[in-house]
Amino acid sequence: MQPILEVEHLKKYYPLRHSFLSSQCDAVRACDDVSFKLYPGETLGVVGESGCGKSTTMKAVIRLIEPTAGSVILQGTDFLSLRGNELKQARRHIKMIFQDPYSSLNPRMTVKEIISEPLDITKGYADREEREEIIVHTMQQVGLDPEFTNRYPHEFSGGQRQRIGIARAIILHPEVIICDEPVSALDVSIQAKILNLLKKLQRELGIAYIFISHNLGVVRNIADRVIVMYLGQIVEEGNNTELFQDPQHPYTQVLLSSVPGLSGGGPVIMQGDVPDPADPPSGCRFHTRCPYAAPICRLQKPELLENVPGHRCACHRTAEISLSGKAETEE
Amino acid sequence: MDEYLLEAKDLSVTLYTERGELRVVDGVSFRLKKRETLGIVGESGCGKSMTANSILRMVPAPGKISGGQIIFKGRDLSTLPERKLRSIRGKEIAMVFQEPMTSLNPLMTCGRQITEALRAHEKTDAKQAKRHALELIRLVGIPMAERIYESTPSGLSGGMRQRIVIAMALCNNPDVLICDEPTTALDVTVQAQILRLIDELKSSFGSAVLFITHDMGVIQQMTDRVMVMYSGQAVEYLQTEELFRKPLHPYTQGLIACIPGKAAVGHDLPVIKGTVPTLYALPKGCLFAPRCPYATKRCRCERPGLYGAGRHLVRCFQYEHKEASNSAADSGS
Amino acid sequence: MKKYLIKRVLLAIGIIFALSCVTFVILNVIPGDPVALMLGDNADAATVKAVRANLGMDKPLPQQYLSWVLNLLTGDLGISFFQKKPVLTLLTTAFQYTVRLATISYLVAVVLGIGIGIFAAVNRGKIADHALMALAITGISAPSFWVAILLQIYVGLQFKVFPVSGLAGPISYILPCIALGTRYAAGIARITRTSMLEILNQDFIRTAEAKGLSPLRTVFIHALRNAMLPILTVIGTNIGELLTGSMLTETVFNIPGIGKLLIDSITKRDLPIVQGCVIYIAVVCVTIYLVVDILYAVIDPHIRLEGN
Amino acid sequence: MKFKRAQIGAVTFEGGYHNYYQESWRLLKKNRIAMFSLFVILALFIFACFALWIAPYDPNKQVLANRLMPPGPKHWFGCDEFGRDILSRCIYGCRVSLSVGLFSQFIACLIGYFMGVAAGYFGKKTDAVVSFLIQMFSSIPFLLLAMALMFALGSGLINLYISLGLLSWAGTARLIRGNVLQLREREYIQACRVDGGSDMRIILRHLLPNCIPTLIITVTLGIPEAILAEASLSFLGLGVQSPTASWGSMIAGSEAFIRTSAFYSLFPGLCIIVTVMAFNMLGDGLRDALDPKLRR
Repeated sequence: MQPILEVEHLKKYYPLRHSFLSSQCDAVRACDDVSFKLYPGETLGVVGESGCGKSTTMKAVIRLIEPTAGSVILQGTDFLSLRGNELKQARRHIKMIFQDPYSSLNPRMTVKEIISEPLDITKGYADREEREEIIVHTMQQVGLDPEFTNRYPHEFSGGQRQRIGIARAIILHPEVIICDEPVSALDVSIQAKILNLLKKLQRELGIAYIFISHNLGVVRNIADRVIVMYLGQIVEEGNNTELFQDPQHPYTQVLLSSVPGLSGGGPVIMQGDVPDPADPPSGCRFHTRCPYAAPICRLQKPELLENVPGHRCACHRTAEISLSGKAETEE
Repeated sequence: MDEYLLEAKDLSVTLYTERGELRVVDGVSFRLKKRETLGIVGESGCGKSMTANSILRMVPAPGKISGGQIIFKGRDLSTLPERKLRSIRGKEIAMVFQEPMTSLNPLMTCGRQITEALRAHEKTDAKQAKRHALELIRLVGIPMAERIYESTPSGLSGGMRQRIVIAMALCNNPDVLICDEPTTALDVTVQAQILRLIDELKSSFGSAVLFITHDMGVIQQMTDRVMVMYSGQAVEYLQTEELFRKPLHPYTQGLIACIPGKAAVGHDLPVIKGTVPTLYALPKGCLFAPRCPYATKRCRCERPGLYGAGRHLVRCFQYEHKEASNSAADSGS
Repeated sequence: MKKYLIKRVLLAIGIIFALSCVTFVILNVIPGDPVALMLGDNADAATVKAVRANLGMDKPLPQQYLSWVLNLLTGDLGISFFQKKPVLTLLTTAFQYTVRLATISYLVAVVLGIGIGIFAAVNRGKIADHALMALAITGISAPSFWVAILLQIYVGLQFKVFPVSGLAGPISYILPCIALGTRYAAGIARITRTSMLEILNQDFIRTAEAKGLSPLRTVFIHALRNAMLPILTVIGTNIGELLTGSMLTETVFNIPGIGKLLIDSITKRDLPIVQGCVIYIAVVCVTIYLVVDILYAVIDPHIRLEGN
Repeated sequence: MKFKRAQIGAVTFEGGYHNYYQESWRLLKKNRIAMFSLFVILALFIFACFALWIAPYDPNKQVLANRLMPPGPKHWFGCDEFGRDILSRCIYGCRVSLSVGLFSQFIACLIGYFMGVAAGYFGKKTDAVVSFLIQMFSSIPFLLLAMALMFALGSGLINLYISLGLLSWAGTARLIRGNVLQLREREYIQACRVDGGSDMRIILRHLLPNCIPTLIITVTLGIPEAILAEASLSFLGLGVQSPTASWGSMIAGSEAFIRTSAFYSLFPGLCIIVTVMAFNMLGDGLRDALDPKLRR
């Protein structure tokens, strides 16, 4: 199958003007050489801790921030080279759902104005009647009562607001939606409803999702494939079941074990905090906190290799670790 | 009765707003034994944080404790004079809050914030207090204690700050530690560190812990017993292991079922229909009745009491005439 | 910190330079013919021409500006047209009185304002709070020159100890100081209250309370220092206004300060003094802001970083 | 003592649509002080508009027999040194004060808004220039420059509007700039970008409606400042031209007679204080009602 979105060697560096603490580094590498593919109708989960660059990467993909280098191929065309009206038209195919249901809706606009904005920008309707029809239909699709069209966002609960945000994203029937932590601000019971809604829309409209979340439980539930990021780089990529049941990268292992109630065993406690992204460690960026770190990890950057088909992992010691991991569980 | 360290009896908290009185905590009772960890779990707005704050009478402004008692070592904290209560705050009962980024004074050094807590309750000289504080900073797992002692919180990460807050809370060996969503704002790996830390310190200091969270996973890892809250009421009291094995209240069942990590991959999650009622317009009968799949006519007009026996209590008419512990099979799952 | 200091000083110099431009444009370009403005309409052509040559105003404007600025740098503000004395001497003599008046009233206003503000914030919603804030809003709404006249009528003329005009010993400063200070005390009280309320609502105040600290300690040690930044800003930015306020007070009480000098010169249309006064006060204000900004950075290290 | 206050957020409104301004109006209506101030301001506007009919006497008519006549049944506020009726002059003074307040703030608000949006939205060099101008204008007391400008322009109402307007935009610009800088990062602006919305669309559809509350507040609180500045300038003889009645110039006129006629300076001063207080209190009320920090 042809991927609908292909991201290659994407980089986003934020230049640092003053550098009195770090010696050489003059840029925060929020997203450093990220490549992945997204296939039609699938959900790609992106996990990592705060500051790992998962949001930045995806914002660079959708050109909310201009990437420093790399390429983004959307449906066969180079998305990054588009300008003006071409860009405007291409934007119909890729949308975004935001995290904060409070700041993602303009408080001075009615629900209808919010939902119809993409429609109005691209003039994606024949006449007034069709426009109304599309709006009502979209509201029904996301489970909002069309009677609410003239209300303001502050009259809605967090879950309903997120539905409005989803309606705005799907109204033009995009092929790709980037969901940036869409359920993190919601309570569990509402979270479940929104997740179900997203799945329903995917079945009906065949949308491919890039689903960013720090909540591994949510990703476990919704994603087909998962990317794990650490300090601006992908450390592991694999399909859902494989990655959750047989994580290869030590960071993924630690991350999974840290979530209370997700895995069986107790947590593997990792020392220290995430290093400063302005001054990342040399070699493998995880070596400062890695329980398996060897001298080579400090010197050489590991490549993202496909050891098992469909499962990529960036670690020098994958082979040894998976053996010792198995040994531990057998004990 | 003596075995209980802290006991809340029929505790109510009311917010006196311009739009009317809001009962954010409605007749909640619980008991906390020595060295025990009691969890309070519920969704946002269920009153769990208000319950936590009311114990030290720290309910924010338009709110007041409007009924009930808080018995701690034979004294009722809800009526204790302010001055005496102050000698309990931070000394015998200490608190750890949710937002590590904002809960430290940004212009005061971490060290001074800890020694201040020490010296508020004990007459010690500055040197001794500093030694004690440094010891605590090391104890909560912060490297380079000396440097942190002298610096303001501004450069520290959330995890580090939360460790300072914990050090501050533990500096007077409190009998009870109230943790109000201490790890909600933190990343999972840091959360794991902090949870481990609280667990270790709890056993070395011998404190009882009241642990408030919305995360069922954290509850499972940290607590011995759980109180589930919904719309200001306690709807179920049970042992933690029973929470996942045989929850009885329909709300608890729904809450457990919709945790995404537990459900089958790729399938739709079971959901609780409807939304939490606003406190301005609570239903007449059982608060959960409008959303409950088993609701009967009676549920809609009468408020259920707490039923069951021993340690497992449920606020649901289904269990009115049954021994709760035997009725797991009937819970209709 | 060093970097910030250099940057801030350069900015101050830039502002002074820009202000000198603005002053020159206002006083020499806008009126069209400044000499006619000075001498009035019925001066004969010969006198006008002589004065123009005397003041160097027969040269093209850019040249005039340049020579004025160059003279400024050497401290030469020109010669008063009517008094025939160096402007700088007149200004420095007058400025002493203004400084004395402004300093005394401002010190009292700051102490009083902060005290009232804290008291009102801690007693939020109680009668004392409402009463004090009603007083404060009256204070900021009353024009200082009117307050000065009221004080003359109802205090100065009733009790002979307080002179209504001129300066005779320390006691004669009391009424002008009250007239000048009220407005600032009220303004500072208001901002202190707002700022304190905001800080008292922060999470770390709750932490402090949970530690079992006394309310007094919470308010003064934890809240006040954090609340100080906006208060300091208002205190700093008001200093400029204080100087203009003191001009009005000086006029009413007939104190030979810089304000009286400026107003008298305006009435007499003594352009060199007016121009000198404006630029002198501008330099004083910019310097005060510079000092306040640096103080700011000392209190809160974040500002230094943001400044970069 | 509990300092922290609870956030009673997330309360959905039952029944009825409430947009932001309806909700703000509802809050403002509850604020008795603000409503009273609004009433006073409306009354002052009526005085100003219908001064011709409301004022009992011609404000400039000199009746030397009535020189410095104390308040009495015929002349409620008494008469000044030329025998002019002080009440009538106060009512006409209303025109000067209110018009100066309104027009100068209108000018200031226009300049301030465009400067602020340019600086906040486009950033970089535009921002550097505008920020420098803001800093320059706020680092010198604006009354001083106003005095110089009025000295150069000569006294008169139009000159007052212009000089007070031109010199007091810096505060508005600073607030709008800060506002726009904050709004620019909001997710709904990002969403509009994702949809391909143009800069113009963002500025007009998203930024402007969200800046209006700030503008309302700054104008309301700028008017009393302008009124006080006008009074000070007129007091110093740099404001309105001489026969025109202005509260400031009336107080200046009364200064010579404080020993004999205390009432003379009292009434114009009271007029200033009432007007300025009303605007200040309305501004406070509007800030409470419109403040986006208090509500979403």
